[in-house]
Amino acid sequence: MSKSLYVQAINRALHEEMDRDPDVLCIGEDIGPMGGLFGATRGLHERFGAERVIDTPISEAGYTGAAIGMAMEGLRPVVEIQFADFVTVAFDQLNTVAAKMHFLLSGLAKVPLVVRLPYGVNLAGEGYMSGHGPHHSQSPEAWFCHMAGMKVVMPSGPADALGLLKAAIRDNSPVMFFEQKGLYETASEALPEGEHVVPIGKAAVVCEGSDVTVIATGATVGLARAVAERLRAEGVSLEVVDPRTLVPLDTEALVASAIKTGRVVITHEAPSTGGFGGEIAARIAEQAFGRLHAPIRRVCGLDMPVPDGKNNALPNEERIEAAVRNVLESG
Amino acid sequence: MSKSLYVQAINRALHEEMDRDPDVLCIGEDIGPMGGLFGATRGLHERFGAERVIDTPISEAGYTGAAIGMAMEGLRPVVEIQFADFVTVAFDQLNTVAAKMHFLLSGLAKVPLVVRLPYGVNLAGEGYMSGHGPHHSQSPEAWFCHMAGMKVVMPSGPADALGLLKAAIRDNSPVMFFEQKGLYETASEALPEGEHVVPIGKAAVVCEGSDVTVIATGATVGLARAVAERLRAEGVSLEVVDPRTLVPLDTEALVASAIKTGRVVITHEAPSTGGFGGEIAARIAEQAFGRLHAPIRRVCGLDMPVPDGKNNALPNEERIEAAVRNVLESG
Amino acid sequence: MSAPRDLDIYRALVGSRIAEQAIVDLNDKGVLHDHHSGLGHEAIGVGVGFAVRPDDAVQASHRSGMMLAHARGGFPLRDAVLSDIANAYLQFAPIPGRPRVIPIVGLIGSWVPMSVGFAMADRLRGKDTVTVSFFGDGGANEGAVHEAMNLAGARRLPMVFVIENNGFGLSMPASEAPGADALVDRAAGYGMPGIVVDGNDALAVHEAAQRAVDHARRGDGPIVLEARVTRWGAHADGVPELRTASELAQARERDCVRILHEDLIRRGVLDEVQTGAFADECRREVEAAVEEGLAARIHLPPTVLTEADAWNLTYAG
Amino acid sequence: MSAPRDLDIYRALVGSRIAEQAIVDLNDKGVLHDHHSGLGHEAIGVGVGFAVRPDDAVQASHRSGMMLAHARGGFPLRDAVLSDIANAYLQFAPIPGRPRVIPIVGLIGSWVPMSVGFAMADRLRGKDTVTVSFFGDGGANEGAVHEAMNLAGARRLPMVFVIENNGFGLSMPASEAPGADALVDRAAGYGMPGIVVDGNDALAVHEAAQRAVDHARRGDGPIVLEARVTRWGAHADGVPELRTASELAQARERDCVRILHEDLIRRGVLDEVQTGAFADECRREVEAAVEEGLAARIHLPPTVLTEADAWNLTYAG
Ligand SMILES: Cc1ncc(C[n+]2csc(CCOP(=O)(O)OP(=O)(O)O)c2C)c(N)n1
Ligand SMILES: Cc1ncc(C[n+]2csc(CCOP(=O)(O)OP(=O)(O)O)c2C)c(N)n1
Ligand SMILES: [Mg+2]
Ligand SMILES: [Mg+2]
Repeated sequence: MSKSLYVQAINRALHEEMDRDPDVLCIGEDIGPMGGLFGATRGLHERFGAERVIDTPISEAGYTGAAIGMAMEGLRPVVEIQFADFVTVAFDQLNTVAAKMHFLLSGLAKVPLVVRLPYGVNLAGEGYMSGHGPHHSQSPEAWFCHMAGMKVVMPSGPADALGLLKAAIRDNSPVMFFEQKGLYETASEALPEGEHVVPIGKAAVVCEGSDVTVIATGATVGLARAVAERLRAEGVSLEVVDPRTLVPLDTEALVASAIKTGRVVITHEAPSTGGFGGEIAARIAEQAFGRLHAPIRRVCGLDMPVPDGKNNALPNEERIEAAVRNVLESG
Repeated sequence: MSKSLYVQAINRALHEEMDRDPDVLCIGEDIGPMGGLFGATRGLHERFGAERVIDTPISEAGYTGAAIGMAMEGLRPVVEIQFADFVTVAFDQLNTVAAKMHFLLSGLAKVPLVVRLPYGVNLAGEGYMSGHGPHHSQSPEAWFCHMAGMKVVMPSGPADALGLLKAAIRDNSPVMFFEQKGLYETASEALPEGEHVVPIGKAAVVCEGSDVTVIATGATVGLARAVAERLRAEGVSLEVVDPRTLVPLDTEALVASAIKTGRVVITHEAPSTGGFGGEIAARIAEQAFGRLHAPIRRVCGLDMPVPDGKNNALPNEERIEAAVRNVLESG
Repeated sequence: MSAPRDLDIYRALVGSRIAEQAIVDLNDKGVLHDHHSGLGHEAIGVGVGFAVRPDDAVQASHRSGMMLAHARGGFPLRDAVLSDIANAYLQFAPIPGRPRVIPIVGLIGSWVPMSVGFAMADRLRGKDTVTVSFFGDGGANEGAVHEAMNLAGARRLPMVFVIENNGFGLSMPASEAPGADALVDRAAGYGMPGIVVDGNDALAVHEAAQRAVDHARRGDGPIVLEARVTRWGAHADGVPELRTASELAQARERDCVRILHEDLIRRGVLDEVQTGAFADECRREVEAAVEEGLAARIHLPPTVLTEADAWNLTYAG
Repeated sequence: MSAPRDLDIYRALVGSRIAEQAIVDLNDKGVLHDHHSGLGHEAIGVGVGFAVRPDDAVQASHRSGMMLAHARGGFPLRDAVLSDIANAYLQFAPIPGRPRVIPIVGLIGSWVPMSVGFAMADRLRGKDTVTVSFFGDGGANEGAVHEAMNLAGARRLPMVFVIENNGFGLSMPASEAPGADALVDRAAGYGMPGIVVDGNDALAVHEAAQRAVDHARRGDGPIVLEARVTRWGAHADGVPELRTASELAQARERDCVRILHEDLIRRGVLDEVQTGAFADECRREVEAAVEEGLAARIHLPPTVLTEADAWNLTYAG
């Protein structure tokens, strides 16, 4: 079976869902004839036309709000925010309207909306996305994990991207769908041939292990896997767990792994303070109280805007490995 | 000494700072002749005139952005967002411009901006702020704790409100200043007579104790204090600690108290998932590893929009007391 | 305009006034809270309400919701009053069997983009409906409103943007807020035509609204309708009024009910007997509704919500 | 307009073109990345740059930053080129001793409210300066721009909003984005006058910009200047171009450098010898700067940042 890139998996999910259900549509900037700045919507405009693949003026609040209205009318709009960083412009529409409408109207309205958010940088590349700078590199998922009414999904590879996007489109609640844009052209994987839907709310054990649990999201899953492979040679066994969905979080699976290994490292690209790693750590520390042999360590972005250049401001294999060694040494 | 209300303390801080420094100004909706919807800017317009107490059209992004520009020019604007809920409209200006400008320009620009945010509901009242509903009751501080470049301050009483607002105005970085609006007319305290500046970044031990540490912010400090008083009769000694500043967080003081008592309850008004209580819990669990006798419990808002009516969706004394008893029982 | 139709409009206007006054009185007495009085605004909601079809999608403002709902036939006076006593949101809720309503939210301006989505959905489904969105002079300052109008203009959607210009955004006089004298001047910047109308003249509002709705339904794209009124009282219950007594008296000089009444009397469409009968009828209906509403008023009991309740209330699955 | 001034403008225009082309070439070769080519836009930055004073506050766009900085005398060609090779942000940084610059950010439109704050600060301090803010036709769709212009209109601030209308917001044709034919039509909605100018005609831009700046400085409030050009190439390095070769050729038909050159020759202000000399001079300056820049180009070395470093870089204390 031939392999697909992460961006191709996204593209396939959109094609399949638009084929399956005439209510599914795409809306965003440059997603039509251009096929999206990253190519995720390539071919959709030709196939489904300008009324279902809607290019809009640069006005993130306006078209996100319009998509919310369409969703309330029973359509299933998939919004592309060109860079996740720009979601700040639409923030009010998401918190004030999308997240609360079901509650506000006691269930008289549903908002089956998906917001696709290309986030982060190429963690494996030479330097980060040099020149893209602090306004085109952020990982803002934690804000939406603290916005009751929103589901938050974050696939780390092509197959999950395909299956989770399909699940998100079919979901009746708004879903913030975070696509790690450094993976678009670098992560590849053979995709299941038939219908492939990955349920929202289920973590995946990426590789099993017994000594340390590494909880990773997005591109940090690849880093963790690389560290796991390297340490296997030393006889250290890492279990890498990818929550895949942050809201609702599969706390049970994370706690089970933590209890099994007794040692936990959490890694994500977003800055540490207030990042979702804190929530995960708090839940594990509470629910696995007395069962851990070492303090939980977090390997996250430094608390600063994402700088250009090659540096340690974002997680890398070295930092993850150091944290793993640290939890192995203590206790 | 006569007592001052929380809102009067805010008002005094603004008067004193505008008197002291001609660069300090206020900008927002209805803050001029009306004196602010909650009265925090009363008298300023009469005293300092319309050029320094600026009433603006309803456009939170526009005037917050303008305030950022003024701050970059060396003025010290104090923005009032009428309800903290409305900050979503200005979210982009805060994340994209205010928080990053110092970094972007390698220190060539400073943004000495204060954003005043009346948040939350009257936790002690009959019902919540009935009728104000889910768009006028939120506690959105956690988003800004995850926005590197922002300081986040949250006074729980009049004296701290006075002293911290003065410190915030003198700070050279942008400060999100969260005022618990349920306290405006209910919390009163004698204020120090002379100059009273409370340093940003220092927690306060509200009452000392030895059995359980309750970490509380804003209006939950009052709830925790009431629980502490009630339990004292039973011989249970609570230490109530108010971080006062969330960024930068006085982690040291919180960890010290946690180690002293060995038991921790964290309470805030914002929803639990992704709230700043998770960050605090994660830090304490890490730094006081092996020193706690019970899992850390959080007493927070439920993960939902703030409902009207009298219910347990937000923290109350009963829920805090139950958590305290729970941590006393375990371990 | 036909006399029977004018009489219907008058009846709805009188009913709206009496219902509105009843709600204001309950707020003044402290029985209810936080009402944004629509006294003086009635002709806008009523005039527009009579110009749309039940399947058109209409988004009312925080001030004109009850009038619009009543004029469209969705809310008899009883329901209008009950909706304000028990569940204010009902005016803005899409309730099966009632004329089509687009909800609003507690943030001024933030509700407008939603309406653009309704218009887009209707077009996608090949409907010949029109979408109407109400907001105030204050709301027009918000970026979300700009983006919504711009999007409607770019896609030439069948929409009517109704700007209720009552001269104030809370304490901010409209004259100090937007740089322009007339909000309708915004329309040209989005490639739309615009109409300004005296919002105290119900028949003029209705006629202008009908023109606007027809324009949109015909496929000629979106259009702005700016209706000028004055705010009769404070911004909302509990918010102080800064105007002097004489300014307030001046603000109330032009009264949409009196204007239409005089007109209909002059034209012989209405007489004083009928006038009295209408008023009595409405007053009785409203009084009964108030009584019913207060008796049945749901004092939410202390409630224990579980995490599962929170999830189910917040998520649609 | 005086001949010496016209010649200065021409020289700045030629210099900008040559510098711009050098940067584009380096991007084409993959030596540099992500440049938003300003080829075809030069007359706007140069025309406006010559109309402002050093103490006026000017906010350039992502496309016209280098031209403006050069025309204002802040950046000799060497610095202009170096700023693009080493630290693109320098064009937008307030550097002591150079004409006053308002920075921009990576989000289109989000930078505009900042400029309103500069104008407010200057007025508060009693300065007679003017604040100029640049953005594109695409940026004009953003709510933040609306709120900024509205605020400037409401407070009658001494501001010039320069809309660089190059017909595209990335892949979105301006004709499909805003409903209106002319962006300048927005001005009336904020109570401002507006001027449209051929952005390929440097002297016309300069003359219009001078009128706009004078208007603002005189205390007559804000004003819009819409300059129409075409985008010569793809949106930015690395972004595909969707136009056909013949559409592209058409887009390049009107060339601001050629237009001014022909005009000055016709008027006898310039001859071919001088033309060649200018070009040679600029080319040499640019080539030397490229060489210098590439040699000195800072490859950020692997860096270990501590939490304290992060704090100090991010917070001003
Ligand atoms: C985003 C936002 N900002 C501010 C407010 C507070 N507020 C409520 S109504 C109002 C005035 C609205 O004025 P306008 O749109 O003219 O409507 P009117 O009340 O005059 O009918 C304000 C400022 C709000 N609800 N939302
Ligand atoms: C808020 C935001 N949305 C989208 C983008 C992506 N983007 C960068 S430039 C651009 C086009 C801008 O068009 P315009 O304002 O006309 O300027 P031009 O590039 O044509 O000079 C877009 C969509 C962005 N940087 N910021
Ligand atoms: Mg108004
Ligand atoms: Mg453009």
